[in-house]
Amino acid sequence: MPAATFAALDEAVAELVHDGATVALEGFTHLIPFAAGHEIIRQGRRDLTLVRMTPDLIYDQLIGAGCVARLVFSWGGNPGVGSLHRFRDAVEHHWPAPLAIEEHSHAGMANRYAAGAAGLPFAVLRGYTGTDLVAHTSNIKPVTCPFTGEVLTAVPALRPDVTVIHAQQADRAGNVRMWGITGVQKEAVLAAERSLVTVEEIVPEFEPRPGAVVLPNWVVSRIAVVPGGAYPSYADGYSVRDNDYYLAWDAISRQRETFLDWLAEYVTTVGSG
Amino acid sequence: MPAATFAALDEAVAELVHDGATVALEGFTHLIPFAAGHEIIRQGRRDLTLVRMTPDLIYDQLIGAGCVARLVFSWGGNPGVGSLHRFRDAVEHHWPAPLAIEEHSHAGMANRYAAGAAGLPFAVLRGYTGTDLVAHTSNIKPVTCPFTGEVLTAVPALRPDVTVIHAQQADRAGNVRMWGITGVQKEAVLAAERSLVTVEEIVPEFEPRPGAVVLPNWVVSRIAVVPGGAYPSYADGYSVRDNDYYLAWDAISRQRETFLDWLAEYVTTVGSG
Amino acid sequence: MADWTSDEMMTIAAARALDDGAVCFVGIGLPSTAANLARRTHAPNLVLIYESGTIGAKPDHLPLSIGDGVLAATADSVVSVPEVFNYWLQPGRVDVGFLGAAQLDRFANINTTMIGDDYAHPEVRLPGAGGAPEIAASCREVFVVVRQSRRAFVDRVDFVTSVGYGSGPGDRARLGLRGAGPRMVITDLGVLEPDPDTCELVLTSLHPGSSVEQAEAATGWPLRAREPLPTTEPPTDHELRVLRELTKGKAE
Amino acid sequence: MADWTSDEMMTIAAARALDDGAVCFVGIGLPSTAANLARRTHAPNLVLIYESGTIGAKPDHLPLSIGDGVLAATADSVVSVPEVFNYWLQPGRVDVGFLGAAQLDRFANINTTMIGDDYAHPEVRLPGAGGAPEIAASCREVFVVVRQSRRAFVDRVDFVTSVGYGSGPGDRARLGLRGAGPRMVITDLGVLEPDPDTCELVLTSLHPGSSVEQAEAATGWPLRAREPLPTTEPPTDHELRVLRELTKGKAE
Repeated sequence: MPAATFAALDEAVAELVHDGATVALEGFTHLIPFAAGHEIIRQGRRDLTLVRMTPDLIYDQLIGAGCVARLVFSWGGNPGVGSLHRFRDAVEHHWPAPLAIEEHSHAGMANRYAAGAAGLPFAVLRGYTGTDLVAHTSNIKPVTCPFTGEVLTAVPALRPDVTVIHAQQADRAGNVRMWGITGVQKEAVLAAERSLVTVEEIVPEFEPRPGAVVLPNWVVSRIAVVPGGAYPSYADGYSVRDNDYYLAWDAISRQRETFLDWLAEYVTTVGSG
Repeated sequence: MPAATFAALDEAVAELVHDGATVALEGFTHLIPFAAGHEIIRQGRRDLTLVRMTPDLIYDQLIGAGCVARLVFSWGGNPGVGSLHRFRDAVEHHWPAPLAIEEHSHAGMANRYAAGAAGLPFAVLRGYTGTDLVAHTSNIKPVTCPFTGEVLTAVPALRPDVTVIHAQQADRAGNVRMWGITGVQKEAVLAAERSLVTVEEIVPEFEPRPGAVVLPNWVVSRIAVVPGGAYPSYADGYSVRDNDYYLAWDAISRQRETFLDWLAEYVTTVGSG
Repeated sequence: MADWTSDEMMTIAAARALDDGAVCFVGIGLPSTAANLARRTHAPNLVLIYESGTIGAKPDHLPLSIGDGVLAATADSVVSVPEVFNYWLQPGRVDVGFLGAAQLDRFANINTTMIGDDYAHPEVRLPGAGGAPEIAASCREVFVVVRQSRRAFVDRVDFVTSVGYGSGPGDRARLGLRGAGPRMVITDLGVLEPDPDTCELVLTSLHPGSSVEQAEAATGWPLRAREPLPTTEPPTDHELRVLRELTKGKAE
Repeated sequence: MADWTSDEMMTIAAARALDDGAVCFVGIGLPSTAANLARRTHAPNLVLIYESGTIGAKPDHLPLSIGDGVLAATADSVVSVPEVFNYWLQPGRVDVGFLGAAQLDRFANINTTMIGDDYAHPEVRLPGAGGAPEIAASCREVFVVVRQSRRAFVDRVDFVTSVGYGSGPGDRARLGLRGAGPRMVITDLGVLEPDPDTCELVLTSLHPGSSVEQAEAATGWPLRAREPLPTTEPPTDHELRVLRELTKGKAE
């Protein structure tokens, strides 16, 4: 297997993220790859299918910036704060473009990634039963246990063209390490055709660390060193979550004008560093 | 949920392991609960269905001692050495009693435990296809993906009456911690009705430790402190594998007489200490 | 009345519903506040599981999100998100699922998806399901904490995100849902519980300072009340002090 | 001949088959010895995965079992057994599966289950499947290392534990097996490879000191040999020295 190579963020995004692609930027509150998301906005990508359990501010920004045609998700709020206004504006008023949505439960999304990582076409769970979620997508179906006859729920594997995550560290060989809440990132990387990992830093070797998850270099495509690349999310051991940013986002994103001002000031006119 | 309680090994085995029960003693080369297995022999349990990926010496001993009516397994050898002679004698010559077997692949067994841990009646995998394993059990069946029509393999969940494992540490509250190769033990405990964990020691609190798996006290039934309880297997951080014992077992177990002598000298007449 | 708010009463009543030693799958917001209050008052051995994969989290301050660092740092175990749903929630080993709601109906079905009659053109787009459908399905019992209002308490939810009692008795069994469903809905006015025969939510306790008329006015179906209707014990000084320490500088 | 044994030649030939940088799922015994030899000679970046869940293990001595402590201590990552099979082996991301065999047939099917015609009454009960069926199914290609003898090399295995080419061309595709199957069988006498048209194992290299007649006598089907038949390069001093260091005090 070819091993991961290092690249600048803008080069890696240009290489891996194409118009119309299915892209998953994962990170469950912790380690959200904001810098990579902003680079996707800067490069003007369009018609993306974005996949993510919790769209969070990062997808609110990508949606508002007009990059997204379709969203596959399970919880689209501003955690602890309220609505994602750009997401709502797109769903409710089709601004800046109509947004097709496919929504699931967390359990369903997690299992869809896990099936992708496991090379299976579908996953089985006890889920969705009796909910109205089932009526709005063909991606939730019944499946019968061949031993007991019990009917359970099946969801198809997720296989993103590219998964993007942020991790704390890479070593020089391109192995990647993260710790703390690591969510569904291992599955999202293993399920994808290709992957981009932004990291806080390159270390000579990984010191022993409790709770660490290592992705060997042969399952990662590109690594870009982007210190603070998860901001305003956080990287345990490097930074803390900027809860004030999440609170402030409510006002910034509520109106299209203030959002566009923010976009111009903090994303579009900024270099990729 | 009731939290784990501490007990002496003989009391815990007497309470949890009954004649005719389905029992899984797990531990993948590392952390094999030999002391608990020997206690089951001493208590004269009969007609057990034993479940284990790699029967190893521990099940060779239980089989030779006449505790076992049925074995569910995936690899029954002496690792790096050769045959399990007591297992072979039971299968080939029905000594000391006929042994019914149900055999799987490692992938199948691991998925069966995982399904049990997940509360699902079955697991899906790419496995067994084209092999003669399929013809010898009704516990391998096809299942069709409801999205792609692809046919995959289903195996039913394992749900042992009791799972027994050995771990390095418990804290005073009865949380259990193991590290190193932890195999399928988490799944085996979570899949079982009840569980017994033997541990090297009780510690006031868990110091940070890379690669550790913690089982909270509310998923464990009983804990018995048995230093060296994995011997001749090992407990990383406490002991090393006694490879000479595994080599010597080949000669001890080859003849019924030498096995019975060993049993009398090293198991039956020994207290559970 | 005493110097506490109806929101404080709600959170304290919700906290009291949690038994010491119970294992609780906690949604963020009101449920998390109540669960953390319980752990600091009468239920020090309450086990908190957050869907970020933190099992046995013991935060020393209220997390703003379910993925705050303090949850991982204080947890007995941090597992992946697939694992927390598959091995820990799904098998039914969690005692209590603790949820919020945007809309709730007389059969305790929960809507957190959208308001309106057309899914494709919602009047209000809500965040969506998150972990709630499977929490509501799989936990041994479910508590819901939600402010009571005519907007939130409707005869029939616009969208069933998480199933309570469906259309009434027998529906959970027919659907194969293994948990008992919502046993208690704690609001800023009182407590509602399902009628054992009809599964309809009935007012079973009124917080001090609230009236049945207030509760009726804040409910979109003809609300029945248990008779005699007990009054919730007011917050103790200790409960209030701990709650206020916990929420210092927090929205809720 | 030179001072090396046919077993040493076998292990060295097997090691040479592994490309540097390949990801290799390693069975215990002969395959593990060969894979570790490769990592210490021409393939320092060979990635070794053992079914105990150790990914990227770099043992400084030969493990006796697949669960030896040295594998976990030197691995890039230690994962659970379900994970190593589901996330790492099953999706087809492993380049080479490296297996042993008790019986092997002309279509490279592998038997590690039992010898005899009646499963219920085996003449010899072997250990069983272990990880082999899915290793043989899912790796991009499979190498088998096994001593050649009339007992081991049979026309048709008594029990198909792991599928090679089934009954011949097209069988793997019909079964939905995604890896290419056994590309090379390395023995103490030479190397066999499947004929691209018939899938039958054909002698494609003879180790120095062995003869075609010997190979034929040790094979339970009419063995065909490639013409002209190359001779395996003999072990270099370096290969021999490293192998002997590695196996010092070990059975194989």
